[in-house]
Amino acid sequence: MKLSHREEAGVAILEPRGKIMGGPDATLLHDQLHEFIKEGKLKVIIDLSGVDWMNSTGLGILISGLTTLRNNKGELKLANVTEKIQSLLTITKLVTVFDAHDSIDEAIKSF
Amino acid sequence: MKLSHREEAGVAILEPRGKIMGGPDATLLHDQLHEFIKEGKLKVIIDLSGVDWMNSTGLGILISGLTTLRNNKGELKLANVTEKIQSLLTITKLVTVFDAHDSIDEAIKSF
Amino acid sequence: MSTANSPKTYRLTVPSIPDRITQVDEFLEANLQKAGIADEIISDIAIAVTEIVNNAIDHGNAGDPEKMVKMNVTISAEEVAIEVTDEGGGFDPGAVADPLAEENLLREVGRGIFIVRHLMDTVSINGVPGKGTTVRAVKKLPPATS
Amino acid sequence: MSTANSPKTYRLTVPSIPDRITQVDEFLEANLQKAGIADEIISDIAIAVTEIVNNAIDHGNAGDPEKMVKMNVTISAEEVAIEVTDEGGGFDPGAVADPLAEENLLREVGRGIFIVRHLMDTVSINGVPGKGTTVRAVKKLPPATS
Ligand SMILES: Nc1ncnc2c1ncn2[C@@H]1O[C@H](COP(=O)(O)OP(=O)(O)O)[C@@H](O)[C@H]1O
Ligand SMILES: Nc1ncnc2c1ncn2[C@@H]1O[C@H](COP(=O)(O)OP(=O)(O)O)[C@@H](O)[C@H]1O
Repeated sequence: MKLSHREEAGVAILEPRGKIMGGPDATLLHDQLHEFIKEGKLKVIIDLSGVDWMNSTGLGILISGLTTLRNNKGELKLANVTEKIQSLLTITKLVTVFDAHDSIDEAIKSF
Repeated sequence: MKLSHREEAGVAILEPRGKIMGGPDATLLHDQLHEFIKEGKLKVIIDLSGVDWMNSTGLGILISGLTTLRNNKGELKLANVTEKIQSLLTITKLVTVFDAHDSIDEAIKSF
Repeated sequence: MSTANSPKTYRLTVPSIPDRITQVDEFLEANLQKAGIADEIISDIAIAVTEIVNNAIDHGNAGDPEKMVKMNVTISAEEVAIEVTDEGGGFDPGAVADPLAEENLLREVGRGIFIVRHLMDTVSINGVPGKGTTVRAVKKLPPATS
Repeated sequence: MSTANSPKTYRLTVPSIPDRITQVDEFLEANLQKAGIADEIISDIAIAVTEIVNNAIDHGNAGDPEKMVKMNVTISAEEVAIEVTDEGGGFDPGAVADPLAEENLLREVGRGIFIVRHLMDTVSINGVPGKGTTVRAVKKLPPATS
């Protein structure tokens, strides 16, 4: 996984790319979320358009981001969930937990 | 801050030492807690006997450990809280949040 | 496809270092691609195999870099069979908590085996205390269209 | 104590890199020790100063390593005065959420200024949009016993 991030309309947007399979991936994403919290950026979107696939490590990172932000009065939204990831979210019942949007624009408006 | 850890009676014991003041400290402690969760070690004690002092970064790390473990059905206990840290926990009302014990033995028994 | 009639087995052994999962995935995907398997199916298998190998590294061998994880990948015209063996203490898959239970939904871990069962056609877990765990997972391939 | 009658000021400027907090603390504690201040009091001041400088780096200068944090430490027989200035946009301390409110107790952040006010005797925060923030915090010293 590669990770970049940008800001739009006061919202921090995380852009992981590639595959989220474990090993170094979890630390990278988690550290970035904590960096946001420290800087007071508590509205975060994860843009999944560039993610080929993820396994349960990836799902765990998304949940960790969600709960960490919630504990800090922030919010996490997903955007551009691909079909493969959507199917994982569905079978694991995590669709009920995440707020997912079809585009970054819609995700931004939803805060 | 320096960080080591050991295991006793099925409980993971984290031993930070020195001062917890921010910068690299938060990442170190947080990564170790996530490592424990991955390995299924969900009973964790933080032994504070070697910590000279901490600022709000340190308190934030303790809270992050607590909530992360709780989200994963684990539990965090504090042991050997020094006077200086106890006074910070008291004025910030965090005494009501943490389960603190006078010794590692007592903390282990409390799980 | 040239490999249609003769099953081929590829073997890889890695030490229990979490970051090695990248190498395991590259080895797996390269061999499945060489066999002409569709990308859609490759990613299903890759998701499942990275789950199994992460478990072998983290839970089976408890991250001890002296302990090895062995993987066999057997590709035939009909199926892809994966076998992963660690040197851990074995475990009882029946005792794993239900990741779909309401109170477990926000746990960061505990969905790996569930996802493997969903993506692969047959999964068998053989944990022998003192002898480690072998997980065998098979994905059936669609009939060749040419 | 030789420094009893002439206040001395020590200055340090660091770029906004989070890990530099270690250097700030070493500089501060070394100078307070040299002045013969008791360890108990030094740690109170060090906790407060690391809070203020972390804020200057993280919030004021938003972690931009091109922006600097300046610190003055003035030690006299009666007190230690700290002044920390960043190049950020300023802020309204009155708008900071109450860290003792029930719904904020589990937040990881938001206790810094509260702790500074508790440990130091007087604290003033001067945020000027476009000119950065200066935080001045004073710790009174107990009368010399010798
Ligand atoms: N190879 C293995 N050796 C020992 N225990 C294992 C192994 N694989 C899985 N387990 C056990 O099964 C549990 C569930 O595994 P899994 O569903 O993959 O979730 P996770 O790995 O995220 O905890 C693990 O927490 C672990 O206790
Ligand atoms: N130097 C500064 N420049 C701009 N904003 C600041 C500064 N110091 C503090 N703040 C603001 O005040 C808030 C509260 O600060 P504090 O009580 O130290 O908690 P924390 O830093 O943990 O959020 C910060 O979240 C930030 O919004």
